[in-house]
Amino acid sequence: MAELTYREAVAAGLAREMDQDPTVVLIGEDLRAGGVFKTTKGLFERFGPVRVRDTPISEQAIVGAAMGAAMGGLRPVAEIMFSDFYATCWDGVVNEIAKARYMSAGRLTLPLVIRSANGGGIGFGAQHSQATENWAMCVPGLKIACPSTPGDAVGLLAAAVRSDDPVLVFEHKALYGVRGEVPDGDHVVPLGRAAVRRSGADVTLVGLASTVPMCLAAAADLAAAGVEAEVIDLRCLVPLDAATVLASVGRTGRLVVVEENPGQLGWGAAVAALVAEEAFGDLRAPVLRVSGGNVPLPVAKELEAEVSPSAAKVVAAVHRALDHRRVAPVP
Amino acid sequence: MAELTYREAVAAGLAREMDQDPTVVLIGEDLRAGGVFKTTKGLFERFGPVRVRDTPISEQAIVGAAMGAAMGGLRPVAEIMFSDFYATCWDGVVNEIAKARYMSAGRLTLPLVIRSANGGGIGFGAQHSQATENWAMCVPGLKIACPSTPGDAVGLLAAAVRSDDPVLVFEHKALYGVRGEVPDGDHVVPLGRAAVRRSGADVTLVGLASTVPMCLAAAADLAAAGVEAEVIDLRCLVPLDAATVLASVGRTGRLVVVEENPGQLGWGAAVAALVAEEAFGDLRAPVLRVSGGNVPLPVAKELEAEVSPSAAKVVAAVHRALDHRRVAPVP
Amino acid sequence: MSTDTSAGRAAASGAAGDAHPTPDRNEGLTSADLRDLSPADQDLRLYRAMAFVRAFEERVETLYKQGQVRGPAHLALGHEAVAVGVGAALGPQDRSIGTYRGHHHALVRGTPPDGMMLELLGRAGGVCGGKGGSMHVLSVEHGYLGSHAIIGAHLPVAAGLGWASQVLGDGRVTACFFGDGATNIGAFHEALNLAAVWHLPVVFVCENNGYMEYTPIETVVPVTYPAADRAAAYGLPAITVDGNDVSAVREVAVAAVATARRGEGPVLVEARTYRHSGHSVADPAAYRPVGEVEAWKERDPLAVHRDAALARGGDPAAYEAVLPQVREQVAAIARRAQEAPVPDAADAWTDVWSDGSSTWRS
Amino acid sequence: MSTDTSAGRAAASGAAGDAHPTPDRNEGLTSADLRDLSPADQDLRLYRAMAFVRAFEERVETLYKQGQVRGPAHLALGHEAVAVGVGAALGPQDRSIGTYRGHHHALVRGTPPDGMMLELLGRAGGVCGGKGGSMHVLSVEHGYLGSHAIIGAHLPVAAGLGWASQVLGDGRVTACFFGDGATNIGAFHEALNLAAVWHLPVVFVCENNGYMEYTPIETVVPVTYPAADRAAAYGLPAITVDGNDVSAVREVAVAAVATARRGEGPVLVEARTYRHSGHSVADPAAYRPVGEVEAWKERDPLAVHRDAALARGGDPAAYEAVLPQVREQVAAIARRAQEAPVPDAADAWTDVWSDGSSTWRS
Ligand SMILES: Cc1ncc(C[n+]2csc(CCOP(=O)(O)OP(=O)(O)O)c2C)c(N)n1
Ligand SMILES: Cc1ncc(C[n+]2csc(CCOP(=O)(O)OP(=O)(O)O)c2C)c(N)n1
Ligand SMILES: [Mg+2]
Ligand SMILES: [Mg+2]
Repeated sequence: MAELTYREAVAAGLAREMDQDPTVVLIGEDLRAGGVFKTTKGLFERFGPVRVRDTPISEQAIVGAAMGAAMGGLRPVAEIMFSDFYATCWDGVVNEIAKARYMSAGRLTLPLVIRSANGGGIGFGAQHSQATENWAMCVPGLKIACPSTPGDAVGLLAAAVRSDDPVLVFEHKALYGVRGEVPDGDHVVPLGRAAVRRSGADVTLVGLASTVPMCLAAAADLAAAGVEAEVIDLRCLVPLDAATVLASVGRTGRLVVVEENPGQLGWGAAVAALVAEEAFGDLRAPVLRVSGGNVPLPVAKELEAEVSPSAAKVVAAVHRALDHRRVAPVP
Repeated sequence: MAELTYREAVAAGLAREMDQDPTVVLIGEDLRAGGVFKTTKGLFERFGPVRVRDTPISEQAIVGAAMGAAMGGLRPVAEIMFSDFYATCWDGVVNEIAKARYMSAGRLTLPLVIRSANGGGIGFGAQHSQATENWAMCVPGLKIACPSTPGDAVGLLAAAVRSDDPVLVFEHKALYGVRGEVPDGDHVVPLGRAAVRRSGADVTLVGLASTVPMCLAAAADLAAAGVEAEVIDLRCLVPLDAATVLASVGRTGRLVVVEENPGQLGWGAAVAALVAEEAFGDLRAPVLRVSGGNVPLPVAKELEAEVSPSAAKVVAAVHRALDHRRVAPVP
Repeated sequence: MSTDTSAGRAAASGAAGDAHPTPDRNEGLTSADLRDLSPADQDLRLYRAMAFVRAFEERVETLYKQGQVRGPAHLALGHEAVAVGVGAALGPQDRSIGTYRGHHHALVRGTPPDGMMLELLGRAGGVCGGKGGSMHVLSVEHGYLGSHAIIGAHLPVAAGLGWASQVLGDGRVTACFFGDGATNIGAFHEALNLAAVWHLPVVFVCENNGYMEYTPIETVVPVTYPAADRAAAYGLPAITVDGNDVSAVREVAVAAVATARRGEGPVLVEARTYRHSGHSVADPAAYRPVGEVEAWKERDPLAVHRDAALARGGDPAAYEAVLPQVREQVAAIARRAQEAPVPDAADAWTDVWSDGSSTWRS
Repeated sequence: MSTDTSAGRAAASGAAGDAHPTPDRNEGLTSADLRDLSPADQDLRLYRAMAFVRAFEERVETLYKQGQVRGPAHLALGHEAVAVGVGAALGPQDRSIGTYRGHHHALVRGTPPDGMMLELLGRAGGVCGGKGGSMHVLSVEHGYLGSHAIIGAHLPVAAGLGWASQVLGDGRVTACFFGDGATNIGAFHEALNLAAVWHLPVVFVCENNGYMEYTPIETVVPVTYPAADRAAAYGLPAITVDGNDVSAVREVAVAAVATARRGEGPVLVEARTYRHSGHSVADPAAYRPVGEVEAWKERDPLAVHRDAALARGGDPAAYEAVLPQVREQVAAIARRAQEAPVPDAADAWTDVWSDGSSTWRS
């Protein structure tokens, strides 16, 4: 068991996959220098210029080249520096990569990963802070992994690299400095399996990446008030571990979904809608969502905090859910 | 009252706005020739090359130029030929246009419209058939209008062109041939107001663009079986007329949302989640969704039909909703 | 690197096969097919390949007009010499990739025409299982990695194929076809630049037919040659060729492929040609100036080559026989396709993921 | 076309104002400010403008290192001559637009430095109300239409500004600044192409500082001049200039602006310069070869210009006085900003829509 920061875990995870499989190659901007988030630190020195490839600023070329390389026999791991920049190469991601296997009736296989720094909270402003995993979830054909811990940063990355499907890994930029245990050995976290980070009988909290520590902080606060929250870390949006969420709601009867995505159409809406449909009979209170505000992200600290989810907002939502006394309408 | 096809209505609506305001200009590919969907037919002849401007194939230039022109004193209406192609210029749309006003604390105003042919049903395949209004709904700062009739094609377009906010108008390509009444005079349909297309007490159907006729067909079928469905045409996703939907569900207690978007994250999830939260006490059955399949759209007729919403699927969902007898859990 | 059938992690990756398993190349051609032929036989073989494309596309046009083709269809009538001339310069292991106007490129590589026709008619057994249609035909075994329908998107993909070949040292070259209109989109710039900086083994071929849909290309580019006049921006020489002369295209392509294969980086070739019909079959193409089509038909690539071949002593009777023969062949293909069943609706739910499913949640 | 204050539909559109309402141009300069000055006074004015940028950026660097700046900050230390040289060629009605490295461009146009400092420190009253930060400063009244933080995105916007001027016949020219790294992204290509085909009045200025973040530009472009060597692809002449010599930049810019204003289409200028600090203040820039910074500092744009001005007979004492003076000015600005209150949290919910709200549903 090593203790690493999330950013070190990414670099360690990449190194391990590159060690195990010579067809794993990296492509992106400033990788050689270790990347702007230092998530590829040391990899150029270790694996050399053929396998760690710096590109010009041309995200369309990056994702297109990753796609072609995957068709041509490599397992590329591409980096889109900030997930906001997916917008500059979205065509390659959603119209080509997500659809190639299907349109070819399975004749094309794209074993590729795209990694990106996602999310807000550190004042990078509207064009460098978005949580864009909802964009990807809009389009079938992409697997979506969002690690919340250094251990998952390694484990989900391993699963992503070894998968024969295209996987988008959203690393959270506000988590890069967080330290945590990374299991030794060939640690792999299968795609599509949620983690129950804390058990509790009163309410289910569902989080992803940065909102998982937020849910855990809220759960700690709530426990002090005698409320036991179950905290589920979804880990992946596609495949979605709906079963774990539904089972938990079956026990607690209450759900608060906590997402950084803007509420008007975030992944939380998908989870809420799914639970409201399939666990309808279990619900003792409306499904509540704590979401990012429906505004671009501002820079000033007080403004960014105002529109972002927080443990305090989760606690408040839980209290609203607990206060609800369901009155069954006349059938 | 003129009877026009939806495609003629678009051209007529554009002509009217251009007549009224000399700063309204058009930009896009093949507009001069009338556009590939004939939605700009006759406009070049009528308004000339300065106001109807053909571009190279460069969608980034199109949306960027529209943004700059809006900042510079024009009211541009840009065309992105197929809404799938938004992916090639998504950065300009979501990172620039959607955010400019906010990031500038209101100092920049972008009175612009982007029109696009959206949706499936006619065998254009995975890269030319997507319903991409969910992409836009993921990003705050864009208004989203989706006309379902020739009258709305004129009326919503008028509201969009006259709005000082950026508006994305999703025209549905399978509706272009549909005929309908267009009111005479200065017909404007305000953004953010849903239309109740049919009243009914048993279940609420919420549709948008192509799924509105689908809901109406289902309602007709259901009426024959004695079930009265209320059909709401959302018309806009942003602003969303949640009040009309909530009021209807308050009466019917049952909701089926019908969308072309893939179910894994379509606008239907947003509506379902919102109703499940805010009308929880009114619901006599789970909120059901009839969505596009979570696959890229295939071309062959039988395959495309299999994964697309249909009146028959709506009818089936309504029956599931009606069959549900809510068992209230122990509070 | 890997084959489609072998096991293991690398196996599933991509498209390639170290050897293409006994491909049915009857309708296509590669440099290997021509190598042992006399010059006269090469001429005839090139003609046959062009004629097959011509017959195929004529048949698709007819079927489309009869309402039998699902979705749009963009024909290569008039473009035959580009596909065949470049195809003749590629080896069986090489790869190519193209646009929605890609039947010719698919056929030239040897993609089974039966499978293509089934695909176009939306019948079971199509090369894309009914999921791709006319705009997305491909044959991975034959090295045709697909038609792509969004302008510019496949140019970076071609760069990636070249990158894989460079890393793996597999000696393959990738040919990437695109239209004059595609030279104005960002992806063109990014792909050419990356390929040039990295010296990737890719031959970029612009099929300049003078139009982007309904718009004359000269009205939307500030240079004379939409592709060649951009070459210098990537440190590449400007190369243009008569795209209606298959021998000229072949000669340029042979040199380009050799350059790329030697590791000297990409080559950008602009071939001037013309489409004989509308942008898609639905387009009557009324925007063309009077006489333009006729003038270009005077330089029909089939006629140009036949005349040249005959002038070199080719056998007129042999040339006479070709078109009727391939038309009959294609008629039979069409008949078989029209009699084929439609796909099973349940197939719509397969092939999203590598496990064959489309399951996105538990 | 419209002003920010007048009523009616056109009023709300865009950014422009027919007249900039008595702008506070103390810290900036335009061609109008220089017109009536003697050559010697022009020299001094150019120096003062560069010195003000220098002082501002030095102060931001200090504040950032003290943890007082929210978000990243990309400084223009070393780039001063480009901003001032081009700014001196623009009239008060003209427009400019730039990148996240844009403090210099904002200041030169006359953007209030107090408002900028408030913005950088996240205090109430910032030019973006705390919603933009360092990477998005702007002043619509002064014709600086903003810093844009995604590479390439603002080049098509500049084309659009030019298009508006062309349609409205307002005689304005737009200057668009971007880095060497931006020349490889698709939006660059699309914007240049559109501007060239449409003959738009835009001057595109590449500030080539030799690096895209941590990567030397020559490792990722296949040509010598990342911008100028691409000009021919758009039918434009290749123009390069010493970006550390404000007089040279000004001369080239005056000609470029005149060309654009005459309706002869866009101009692409590549100015070679160097950034004295890291990519952003957080970057120690250890990737630079030993001696490189020092060599470039020998050609510090302030020193280059001062020396030239003195050689032309400028008054040494006047030049001596400038930097201390502007540093004091900026120190006062910083002090005022540090004492300012933070924004009201509720302001986060305004300014999404033109009605001032962020209401997205009923
Ligand atoms: C990004 C994008 N924009 C627009 C289109 C619509 N479109 C399809 S074909 C075409 C014209 C392409 O012209 P060209 O590249 O010259 O190829 P050609 O059809 O002449 O072979 C256009 C604009 C598209 N498919 N993709
Ligand atoms: C599309 C996009 N890709 C990557 C980045 C990250 N990034 C910010 S600045 C920069 C380097 C830009 O270099 P250059 O254009 O030379 O400008 P400079 O910073 O040197 O002024 C990069 C890669 C970005 N902002 N946008
Ligand atoms: Mg063409
Ligand atoms: Mg630079």
